[in-house]
Amino acid sequence: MDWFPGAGPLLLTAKLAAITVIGLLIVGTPLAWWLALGVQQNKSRWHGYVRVVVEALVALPLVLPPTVLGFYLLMAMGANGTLGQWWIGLTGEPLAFSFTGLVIASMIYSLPFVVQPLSNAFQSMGRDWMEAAWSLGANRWQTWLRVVVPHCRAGFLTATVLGFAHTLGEFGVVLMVGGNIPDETRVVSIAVYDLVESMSYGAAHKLSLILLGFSFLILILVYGFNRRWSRL
Amino acid sequence: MDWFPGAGPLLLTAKLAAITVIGLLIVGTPLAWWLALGVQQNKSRWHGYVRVVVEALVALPLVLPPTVLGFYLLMAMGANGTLGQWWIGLTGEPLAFSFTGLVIASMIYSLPFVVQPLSNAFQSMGRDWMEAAWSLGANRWQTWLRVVVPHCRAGFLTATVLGFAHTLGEFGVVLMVGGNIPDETRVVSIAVYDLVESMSYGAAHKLSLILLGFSFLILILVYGFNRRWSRL
Amino acid sequence: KNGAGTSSHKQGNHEGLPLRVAVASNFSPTAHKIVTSFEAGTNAKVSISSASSGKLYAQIKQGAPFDVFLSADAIRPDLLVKEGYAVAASNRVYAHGRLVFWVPGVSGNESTCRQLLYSGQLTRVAMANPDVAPYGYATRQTLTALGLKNPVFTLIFGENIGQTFAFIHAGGVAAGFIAASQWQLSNRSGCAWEVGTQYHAPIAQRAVLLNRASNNALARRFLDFLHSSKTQAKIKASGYLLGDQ
Amino acid sequence: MLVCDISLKRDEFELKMAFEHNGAGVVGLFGPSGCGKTSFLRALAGLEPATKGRIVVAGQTWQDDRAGINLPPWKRRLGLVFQEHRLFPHLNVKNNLLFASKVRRLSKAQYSWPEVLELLDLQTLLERKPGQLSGGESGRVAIGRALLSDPDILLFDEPLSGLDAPRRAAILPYLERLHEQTRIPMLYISHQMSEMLRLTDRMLMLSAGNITADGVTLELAYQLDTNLLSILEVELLHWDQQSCIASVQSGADVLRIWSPQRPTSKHFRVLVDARQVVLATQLLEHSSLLNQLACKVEKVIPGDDGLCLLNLVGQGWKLKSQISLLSLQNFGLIVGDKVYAGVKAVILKGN
Amino acid sequence: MLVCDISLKRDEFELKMAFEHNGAGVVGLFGPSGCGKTSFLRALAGLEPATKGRIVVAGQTWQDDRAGINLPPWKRRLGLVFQEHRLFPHLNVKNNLLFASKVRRLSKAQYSWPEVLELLDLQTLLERKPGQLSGGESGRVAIGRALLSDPDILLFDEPLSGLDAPRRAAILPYLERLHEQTRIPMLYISHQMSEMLRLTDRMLMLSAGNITADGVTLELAYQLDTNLLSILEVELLHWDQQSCIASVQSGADVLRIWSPQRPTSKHFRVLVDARQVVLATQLLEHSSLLNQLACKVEKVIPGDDGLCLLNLVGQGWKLKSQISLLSLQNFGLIVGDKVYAGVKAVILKGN
Ligand SMILES: Nc1ncnc2c1ncn2[C@@H]1O[C@H](COP(=O)(O)OP(=O)(O)OP(=O)(O)O)[C@@H](O)[C@H]1O
Ligand SMILES: Nc1ncnc2c1ncn2[C@@H]1O[C@H](COP(=O)(O)OP(=O)(O)OP(=O)(O)O)[C@@H](O)[C@H]1O
Ligand SMILES: [Mg+2]
Ligand SMILES: [Mg+2]
Repeated sequence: MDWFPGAGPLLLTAKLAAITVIGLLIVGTPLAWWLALGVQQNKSRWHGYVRVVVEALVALPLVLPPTVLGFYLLMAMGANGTLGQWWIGLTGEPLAFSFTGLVIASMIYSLPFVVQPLSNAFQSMGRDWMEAAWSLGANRWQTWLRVVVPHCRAGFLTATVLGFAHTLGEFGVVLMVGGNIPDETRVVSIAVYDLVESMSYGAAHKLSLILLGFSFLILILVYGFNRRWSRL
Repeated sequence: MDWFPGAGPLLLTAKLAAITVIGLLIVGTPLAWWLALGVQQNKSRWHGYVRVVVEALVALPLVLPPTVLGFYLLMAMGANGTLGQWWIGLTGEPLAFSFTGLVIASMIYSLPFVVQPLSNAFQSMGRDWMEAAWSLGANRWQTWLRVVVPHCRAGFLTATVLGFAHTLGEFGVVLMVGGNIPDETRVVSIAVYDLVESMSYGAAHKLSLILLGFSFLILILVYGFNRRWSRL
Repeated sequence: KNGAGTSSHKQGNHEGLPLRVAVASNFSPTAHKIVTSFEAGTNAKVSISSASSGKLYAQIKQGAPFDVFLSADAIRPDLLVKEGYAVAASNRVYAHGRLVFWVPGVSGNESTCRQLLYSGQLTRVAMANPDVAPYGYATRQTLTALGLKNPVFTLIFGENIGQTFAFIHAGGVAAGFIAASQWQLSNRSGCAWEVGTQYHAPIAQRAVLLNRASNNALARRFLDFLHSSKTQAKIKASGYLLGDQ
Repeated sequence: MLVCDISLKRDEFELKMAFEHNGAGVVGLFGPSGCGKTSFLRALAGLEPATKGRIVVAGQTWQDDRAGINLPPWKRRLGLVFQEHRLFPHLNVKNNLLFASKVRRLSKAQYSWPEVLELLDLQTLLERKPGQLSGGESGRVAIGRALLSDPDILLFDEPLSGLDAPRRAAILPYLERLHEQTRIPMLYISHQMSEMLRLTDRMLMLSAGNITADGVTLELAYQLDTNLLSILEVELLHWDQQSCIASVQSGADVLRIWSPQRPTSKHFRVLVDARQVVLATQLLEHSSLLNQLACKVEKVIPGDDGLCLLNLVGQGWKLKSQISLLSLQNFGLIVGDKVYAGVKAVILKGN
Repeated sequence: MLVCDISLKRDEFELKMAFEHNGAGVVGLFGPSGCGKTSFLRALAGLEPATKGRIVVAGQTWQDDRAGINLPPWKRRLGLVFQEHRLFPHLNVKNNLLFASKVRRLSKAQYSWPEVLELLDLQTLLERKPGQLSGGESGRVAIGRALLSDPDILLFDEPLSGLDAPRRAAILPYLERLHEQTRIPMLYISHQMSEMLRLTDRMLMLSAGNITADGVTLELAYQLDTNLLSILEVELLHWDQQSCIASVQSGADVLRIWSPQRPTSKHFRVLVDARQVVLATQLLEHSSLLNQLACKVEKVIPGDDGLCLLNLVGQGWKLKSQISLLSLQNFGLIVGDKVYAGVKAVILKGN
């Protein structure tokens, strides 16, 4: 915060986005898998319905305005909320206005951007290559690493990019659940927002440009490497 | 606004979301197509670079906080902005604070959610089925309708759902560009936001519930039909 | 380069067109009440657009179709006048905000409530962002005056005073500085300390007539109505101090 | 009518094919794996944008670089059976079959739905999705889809390779008849010489993207199969329906050959397998050999595996015979000796 | 060693297969398109979760419903060549080939990389992606991938169907040798009877999901091919290296048959094609027919196409001969007549 008003928030944002995306990939991948391929084996009608409901639920956080979603999340995570009380019982710390709370909120809000592309990728891959890998002795884990992941590379890439970018840009939820605490929950999106609100347009432009340039660089690198790799 | 505070905004939101998604599909589909399959024919290195840059640009609006993006869009579309002045010259109407302006802003913000899933779907489809369709006499348009669209159904569905839901929930950009004018640019997300801000929590809960229930219904229907169709 | 004036295609008050009032979020519940009685008296239609004062300011400069601007501060109306977007003569304070320190979970009188600030019992206190919101700015002055410039508790910043209240309401924070108007609207549980005006500079909220409505009689009537003693009484009852001191 | 003179360059592969074909007869493409057969069909179909040259089919110019003509694939009226079938996975079998008739807006008269269904035994599969078909079933659907597209030319890429012998035996005559009835040109890829002999009249032998041989299938096959086949040009004298035996003139001799149908033309060719030619130094009486032709040993080609090949010259014809070295030694045969060649009456292919 | 007794139900199809096989010899699966060959291989490989029953391979129980055993596919050590090849599109040919050795952590000694590369002629393809291969090339890679996976059993689903004759001719002996060296069981699907005869010792004939016949390939083929093949069980008396002729005892007669290598066992079978058996009412002298065997006409089966089939009984052997009706009439042959059967010396398959 000393040499430049955006440094603290930028680092915090990068951390939040990275952790959120990693968390989302960890949570979203099995969910997407189940949505795409899990039900085929178990053909009962009932499973089909459950799947449709889950699919709809995943997209649902999107339709609420971020601030409003944040409000409800805050109610859940607050001292009187179920989640909040459970968390306090567990860790002794409150969940609301903590970095962990921020990560959870971001994850809920960005979940569909990760689950949907992955689910599509898994679905369009089908079982053929997995069967081939199994028949060659690759167990689930090896098949996953050596066949599914490279095969669904585009899906993972899209999931990561959308999840990352959306977490960078999101601030409604983050503001509500995080409370704009410097170095703890003040991410760069809130910082830019504050600058705009307080009419510090010059600093706002500067920070926006840095954010854009930085993101553009990352995206170029990611997409460039992807092209490289897919050409190999 | 008479019988229920949310009726006007709800209708407006549905209209905005529908038009935005349709517009996004119209704009995003060729873009996604070009990203996925356009470059293969023209193998020059240069095209590859352009593609990477465009890919990165599409995701870029995401990383700015919606309000900040809205601020810049407002500056562009406003009375003093280039786009705004050009628009006034063209139509005599201002672009900012109009429904059209809202649609444009929403489209820019939700573009990646439509382009990315489509691009992935096109890419994983490849050219094989198109070649088969061509060899059977289907021209580009027929191939598109009879092969590409059904084949990339999951991609289109995801694009539509993410685009629609995100437009429903987005309010930062919309508030900034639209100006929260009742019956013109006050969409439901802003209405809920207002209610929360002005401490009308009861009404906010009610409107949120309606929004959620309504969206859930739509999503269930969409996913349900999709399952039906894919089983046929 | 008066954007608002030149580009407006709906200049003046034509029949059937509603009067458009831009209201800072924190005043919007009170504004709704005022508008309702104004409409009843004049048979005119008034539409309220609320957002943060900062947003409204930016929008007005970009030609937003607002006739009257009720800001949460004095800075933005003054700027609008200076930059030529608003009618100078109309720029008047319509209310002064009042701060309340509120601890909903604890019962007690004002002084016990105030003592809680020093007790160390509170780990977090919510307030509006001082860089953005006038109430936040006043809160910071208050904290300084109370010798709490570096308090033991963590300050949780709301984007504006509405969000600050939401923090407390949602159970995220146990205490916070909110607007008296909000406290009036809430169920007033727990204890509260009404921060006196001696702790901070007045939170002057100014209203201006915007250029596009300079010839709009209805807009002028609305401003007159706003400053009328009957309305001012209503504003006071909602938790504000009166306008022109 | 098919005229084509095209070239196609890939990184490590170059295709260069020039030939003409006038409607009559099926053209076979034969060559080792990777020699460019599929690439050629794709180039014809307009699926390889890098293709250069000229293609004219049924009087219509599909591609002509000099005239700046290059029809897109869907304007090239062809029925293509892909090597990997490429059924549309989102459509059931029925809609796969009807795809072309829908997009080309064919009237019912233009295609023979029930006939194709029966031929390919598709009736029970109509409601299935391609993912629920066996390999051979999907191949049959692919053939049906191409046949029902009312094409000006048929391009078949190993269409029968996944099918059992009885099904092959059912489909091949249909393709023969189809060709004879409609006279549309047909390019046929297969690795089975028996299919080539049965179905094609002309064969292009490919190697590394080039035509290495181009000619009558029988003759090429004769050259190919390490010279174990010989061809007799014969003229039909008489065909007896009851015994299914045709008497034919070959040079100065009369042969009797078995033919279940009356040969369609007066002049045709008979293929004789050298392994089935029995040699004798005297006329063998009381044997089931219908034909015994006097001839001279023209050449003896001993192999290193106990067998040898003899080239025989008769009066106006040539024949080969493969016998064991032991028999050769028993006979003491040398070049110029007079022998009798005994041939059982088997007709392989008439033209 | 392979024991299997499984069933698999689908909507319109039910597979029921029970058989045992003890290491020696390749088992062929033969049957019409859609009869369940691929489904059976998939069931063995554990790729059909609905499979019920018991599978034991090389002493290891892969599935046993009663014992609650059901190994996942990757624990079943098999080398499967899929009908559609299924090369991994994201890996180049080299990494496709090495896939199994990587995931199974094979040491170099366990697989014969250079040998397989050369056999299948893959050297030039190693850096290619599967999308850049021709049909036959990808088939070769698929075979290579399965061979290099160090399996306990090989499951081949029409592996050679897209390959040209010379390549088939190169690969088949390798598979034969492979089998003989490693003694791992091998299940082989093909629609080409010639491949079956060449490679398999035992054949299961399938129809609609059931085994309709199970036996020695030669004998089944004999029954199958509208009875045009007959088998002689013979005992080796002598093999002459120079003339490549083996003298063998069949019943009371001695036959001379051509065999470029010394037969590996004393007792073996000789396959004779009825179309190559010449009949004579007298001993034919001065002919290249190495064998002329006295026998009796046991049965005359006239066809409706000018040909007829005769069952002949010799002293301890049986043979069939196909001749034209004309020859039959010329001879005036009836059941019980004494004839001489002339056979050129061709050995098709020894065991
Ligand atoms: N996924 C599936 N769902 C439903 N039915 C299937 C599926 N796969 C195959 N079948 C059916 O099961 C039967 C057996 O198929 P299978 O693939 O085993 O045949 P096959 O003997 O390998 O035939 P081919 O020689 O044509 O490859 C066929 O009737 C086929 O239509
Ligand atoms: N997409 C591609 N990119 C690069 N090279 C290719 C591609 N497709 C095929 N080839 C190469 O072009 C050559 C010709 O391939 P093609 O498919 O025409 O062979 P083919 O004669 O059909 O062989 P097969 O009998 O095995 O199907 C081969 O060397 C092949 O490796
Ligand atoms: Mg090919
Ligand atoms: Mg099969």
